[in-house]
Amino acid sequence: MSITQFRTETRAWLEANCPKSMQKPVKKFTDLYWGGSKPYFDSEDQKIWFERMYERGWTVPHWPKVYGGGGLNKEEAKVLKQEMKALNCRPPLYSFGISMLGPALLHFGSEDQKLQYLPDITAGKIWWCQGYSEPGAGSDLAGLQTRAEDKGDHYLINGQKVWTSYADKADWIFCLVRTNTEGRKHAGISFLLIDMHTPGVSTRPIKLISGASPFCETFFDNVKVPKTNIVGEENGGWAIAKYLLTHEREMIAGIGEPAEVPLHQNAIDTIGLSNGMLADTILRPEIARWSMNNEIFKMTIARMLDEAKQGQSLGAKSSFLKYYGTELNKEKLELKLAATGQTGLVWEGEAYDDGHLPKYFCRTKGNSIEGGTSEIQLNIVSKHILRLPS
Amino acid sequence: MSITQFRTETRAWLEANCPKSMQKPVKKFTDLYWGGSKPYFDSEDQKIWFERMYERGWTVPHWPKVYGGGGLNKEEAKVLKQEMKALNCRPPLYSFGISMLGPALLHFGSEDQKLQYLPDITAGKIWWCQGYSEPGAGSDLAGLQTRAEDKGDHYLINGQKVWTSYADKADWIFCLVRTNTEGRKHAGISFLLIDMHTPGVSTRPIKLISGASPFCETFFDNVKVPKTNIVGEENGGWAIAKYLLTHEREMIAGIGEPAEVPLHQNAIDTIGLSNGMLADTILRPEIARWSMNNEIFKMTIARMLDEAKQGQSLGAKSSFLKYYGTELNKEKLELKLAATGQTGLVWEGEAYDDGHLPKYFCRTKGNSIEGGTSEIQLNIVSKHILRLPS
Amino acid sequence: MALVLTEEQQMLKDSAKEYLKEHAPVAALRKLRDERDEKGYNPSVWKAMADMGWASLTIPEAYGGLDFGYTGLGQILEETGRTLTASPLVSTVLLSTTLLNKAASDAQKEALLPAIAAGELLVAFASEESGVHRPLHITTSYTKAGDTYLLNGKKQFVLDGHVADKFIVSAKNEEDAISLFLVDADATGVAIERLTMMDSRNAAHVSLKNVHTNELLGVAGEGAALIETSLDIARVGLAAEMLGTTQEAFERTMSYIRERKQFGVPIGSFQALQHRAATMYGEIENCKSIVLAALQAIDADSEHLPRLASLAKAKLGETAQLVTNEAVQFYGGIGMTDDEEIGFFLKRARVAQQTFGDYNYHLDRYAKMNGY
Amino acid sequence: MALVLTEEQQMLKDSAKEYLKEHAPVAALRKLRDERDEKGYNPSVWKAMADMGWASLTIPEAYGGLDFGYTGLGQILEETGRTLTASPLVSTVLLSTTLLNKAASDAQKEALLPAIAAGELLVAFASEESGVHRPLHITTSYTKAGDTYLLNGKKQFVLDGHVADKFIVSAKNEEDAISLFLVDADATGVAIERLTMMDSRNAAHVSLKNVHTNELLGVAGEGAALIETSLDIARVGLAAEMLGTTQEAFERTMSYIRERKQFGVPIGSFQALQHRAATMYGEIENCKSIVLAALQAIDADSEHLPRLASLAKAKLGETAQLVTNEAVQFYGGIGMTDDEEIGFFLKRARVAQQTFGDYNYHLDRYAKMNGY
Repeated sequence: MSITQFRTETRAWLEANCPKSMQKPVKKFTDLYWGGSKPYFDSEDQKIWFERMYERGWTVPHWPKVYGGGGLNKEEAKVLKQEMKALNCRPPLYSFGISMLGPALLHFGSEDQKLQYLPDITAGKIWWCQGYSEPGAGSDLAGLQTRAEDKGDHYLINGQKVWTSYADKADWIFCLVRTNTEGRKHAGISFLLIDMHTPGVSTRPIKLISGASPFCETFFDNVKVPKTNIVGEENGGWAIAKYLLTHEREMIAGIGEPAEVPLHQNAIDTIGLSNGMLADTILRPEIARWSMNNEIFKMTIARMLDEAKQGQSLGAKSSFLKYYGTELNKEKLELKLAATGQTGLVWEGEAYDDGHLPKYFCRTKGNSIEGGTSEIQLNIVSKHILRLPS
Repeated sequence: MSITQFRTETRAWLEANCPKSMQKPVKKFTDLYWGGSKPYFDSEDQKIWFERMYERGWTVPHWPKVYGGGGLNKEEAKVLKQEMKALNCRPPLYSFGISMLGPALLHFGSEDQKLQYLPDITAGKIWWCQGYSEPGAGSDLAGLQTRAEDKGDHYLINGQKVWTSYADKADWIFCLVRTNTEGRKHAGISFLLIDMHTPGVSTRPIKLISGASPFCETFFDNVKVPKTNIVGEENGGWAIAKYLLTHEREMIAGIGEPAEVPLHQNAIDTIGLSNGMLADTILRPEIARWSMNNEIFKMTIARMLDEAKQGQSLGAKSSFLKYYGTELNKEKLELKLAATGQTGLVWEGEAYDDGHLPKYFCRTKGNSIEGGTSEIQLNIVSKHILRLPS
Repeated sequence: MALVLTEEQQMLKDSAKEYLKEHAPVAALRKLRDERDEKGYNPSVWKAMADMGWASLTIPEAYGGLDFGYTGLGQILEETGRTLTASPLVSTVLLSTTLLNKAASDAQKEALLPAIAAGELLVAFASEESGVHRPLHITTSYTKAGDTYLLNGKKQFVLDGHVADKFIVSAKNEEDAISLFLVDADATGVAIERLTMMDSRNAAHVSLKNVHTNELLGVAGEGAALIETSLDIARVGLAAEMLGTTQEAFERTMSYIRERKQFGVPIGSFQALQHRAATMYGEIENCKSIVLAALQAIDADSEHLPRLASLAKAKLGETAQLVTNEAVQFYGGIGMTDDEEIGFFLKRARVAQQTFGDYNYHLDRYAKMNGY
Repeated sequence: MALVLTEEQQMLKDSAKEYLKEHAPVAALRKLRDERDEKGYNPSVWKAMADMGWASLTIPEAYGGLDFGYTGLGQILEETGRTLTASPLVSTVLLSTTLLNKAASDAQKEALLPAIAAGELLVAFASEESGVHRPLHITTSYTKAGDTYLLNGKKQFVLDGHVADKFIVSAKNEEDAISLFLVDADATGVAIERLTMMDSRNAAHVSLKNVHTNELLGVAGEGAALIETSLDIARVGLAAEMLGTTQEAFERTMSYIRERKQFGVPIGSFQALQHRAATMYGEIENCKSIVLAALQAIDADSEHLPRLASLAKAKLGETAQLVTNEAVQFYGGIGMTDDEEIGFFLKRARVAQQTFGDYNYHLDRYAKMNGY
């Protein structure tokens, strides 16, 4: 099938099959279907939309069919994405299994592991969470302390993770654990999959300044894990972690609501025009400055991806993308607050969209911390791209 | 005499004695009288003004009369300064002897040294220059290499200084030299006075990006200096250097032409108003932002000096003043260029004030380098005020 | 005047610091928030504050006050800024008492000021009509009906609106002349909607529907100048509070980075953080200067007050934003949690920035005052 | 279109880099400056550049050109930006040739384009009338006098004004309609005043007093749109040159701080400098993106060109200023000396920033284009 034909058919199918209520911007947690062993559908439409897409393998369209994916090539996957965006279709299934673990398994997993885990991810049967950070470690990821002791046929896990997304809802966790306490700290880390239902695993939600609790602390108290649950080599987990961090950075850099209202339109709506110019002459250049930087940054993402296609690896450039994208996002919310005045600071109440704006504002402050702080990204750029001495 | 009476009499005397041509802003080097063994007066008025002020001891009004000063107390000296500013009177004599060496001698010199050097400074007989920096040392002042070898009754000096102001015109230099090569590098430094006419001293002017050459390289090739020319203790020069650096920082923070046209007036003159607001709506908030910071910073200088009077030593705060004052000055010139467009970039020609603006712009770039870079000042603040660990 | 505190002012400040640390720390605000406290402030703490004279500082002795001046009040505000203490200090003392001092008749003063001084009466200023600060752009109207006035309109973001006993309401007549009126909170036609703000402080919308009052405040039609002057004083006072908030956030952050280790060393030893910290230090020094200069200008009845007020409110808005943002970033993940108190400073800063005009508002005003 | 160069474009760029490094390095500009060179550029280098086809890149094959496109010309400009090469590339090739391509009659093209391609004719665009970029705010006038036109006015800051053989002059009639005219530099009534600019490049004031010409360029009265489009192309080309200048200044600075030691370690190891360097790196990456996107938009005849041109000129103006300022600061004292070349980059950046509109001009234009 030609790509033009694919586009036409895809558009027709989406128009016929995506329920109207699934063609609205995602605003809150339950607007997405997250899957898991105790699946929760917010509406019948959400269920229908998931099932129809899953049937075609389009929960993860670019994975091979044998793993439950859609088997689309890059070009087709891009077209599907474009057409979904054009209709404002919500993703039918959202999970860290798709965005994080899947890519790692495809790259580093054994064939057995791929067949065991990937189809359940595409089917949304398992809710995965990520266990990297530890209390007191912060940016020093390689300093992690969670121990995995070799007990012959299994590991015995003891330790604590923090910033595990929705660990209180998750079925499984993919984790970095220390399998060797000697030598260089990077060299003793393994990448391990742990069933959250195993005895000894417990979680506690962390309340954020936004008021939401998307993260947990997760505790491991003598948790037994089969040795086959390791991905890659024992003590070879750092390479996987780095691969996923790069991957995550790129994702975070792309932050931003789909088909979003441009910032200047937002400001025009709130403040109004005067002689064809934003009535607030002081805010106007600030809005324009941000918009210019934002528009150019999107070109940089496109250019770097184009270069990557030509074989120049993205590598440490992803650190710049993560840094700049998150700083832009924080700045955008500052400008939104500036444009709305006190109205944008009301924390509750239906008339105030349940405080979506100030809560999201608070949430964005974490953008430059999670997935490696801005400072860490700048360190990486100066060391690996600019080759400045340490 | 009451302070009010002093003010009245001073004003009357200044009005009667300061030639009209000496009541104009200082724009170029020769607008000031620098003194020295080969004195140069740019005009008869300049000479008259110097002589009349010297006669009263008002070339350095706050020094004791025994050293050729005016013997004014702090309050009187302040009143004189205010009245001179009100009439736009130029300083009758300008020299590093007054601003730098004098304070050091008053604080650290022996009585003999004070009597030997200070009267010549007030009389403008000796042109002094400063020899601190060395090539390759930059911000690492304590790493200086110029050697003063102990030869019994004299030192033998070998080495090189850089950024010596007008060394090609100077009669004497006050210098930091190394009298001890062992132990902590700060502990082997002495403060030495050297006659520039001694055999073995030579200079070479350095041309700056502004086109001017206010600085030189100065070379010492087996220069003999009497041991009595040391100020303070042998190996005790670091304390004097630090004292003078703090002093210098405070001076540099106060940079800015006296009775200057406010920046916004400048912009109004160039760009014009529209509906009572600066016609360039983008530049307007930038001008206002700078002006606000400038106005507030002047209050900070005043407050810190008021606190200092109450016994809280200025200390490391002078680093902040130096940093902020020089950054403000650089920013001001950037804004001036922005307001004048290409006209402000013409480098020569009478119609363009001989390129005063772009040349001064270039010159300001050195403000945050000389007298300790901005980075060094920030280091000092974080270490000595914020007590951040190293 | 020297830019330093007098001994008395310094003593007042020290005693306030001690009291607030003990009786109204950040934890107290958290408690009010988590318990969804009906009043949103602690009346017994407020009574104690009044007993210490904090509500009387700017009230003349004739009306039971201390007549101590705004520089003194500024020190109290600065300390409440450090502890994020929720109290009627800004609404009743800083803003409404100033309006009453300037405009009230002797009888009105007699009736209100002693009660305020005693901490027994809360008065809120109902002025704004949108989320963006435009104090003189109002549509609330008054008409004379016999001996009384009839008020209609909707006021927004009234500080302490839902706990106030009385309101000072700004309204205009058909000729667009603005007057001020005193209105009882329980008067017929007054409806109050409490708001939950990001900083957990009190604010409310107050609507007036055919509300009768016979209490004009000051001369009819001359409200605009009165509002501007009183707001300038309030801007300076709020800037003083923000100075406390900013300093406290900064000092906590410095303590944190001196101790907190990453890669085996304190993160405060990283030069990039040090330079950002040193830059913040400098801006805070500038904040101290302008706040003190502006407070002194109030007490000296200086003609420069409007300019200094805009400088103070703008600079503090800018610096509070910088410092609280950097504080969360320096704390890292822990700074994003509600358990850690630093986030409360970020939230308070944002609301205080918008109250009485933000950076851009005052930058614009400053430029206009300087003729460009 | 992918945001990458084609193989041919990359080859052109590489060869330009090699030639310029050898034959027109920064030292060549210094020499022209110090010798107060009469022409202000090196004619033999220019001839060689033309021989390599650089003057022909945007000229159609029918008129002796290569028709290679602006993305290619941008690569040349970028390389001349690195070496700060003074040449008629911007005035004659980037700006005037564009105007001629768009507006000239076949006869005019026949007469001028092959000569330009051969490096034998310099044409300058006399447009601005003040130091601040306002291309359509002109007072230079034309009136028709029989078969010819009579021009009067004063043009300022004409690039290569004192070495040009011909001028393209913008002028308006009594109805304020703008037209373009070709004028010989030696025509009666033309007076040229050479200027010494901060960057040591060529600019001149050109006054026209009753100058006769019968060479109208394009359709009478339709000059405004023509000027805007051609200027947009010139803005992008100049942005490409500034990209070279900015990159070169940055790379030199990075080399310097990798080597230069203070306190016994390379200053490039100080984290505060590292973070500032990393921030600059990012902005330069953004510069690369917008310059390439805008160059491709010229070649694709895109309707988005005006917006992209403003984005490019603004972003490069901003980044060139940031990077050249930081370069001097990172170099320290040595950066302040005329012996060191880094100051030349600062000076060129400031002039290039103002040429064809600075950051603020294009920010304003960008906002207007987006309807606010």
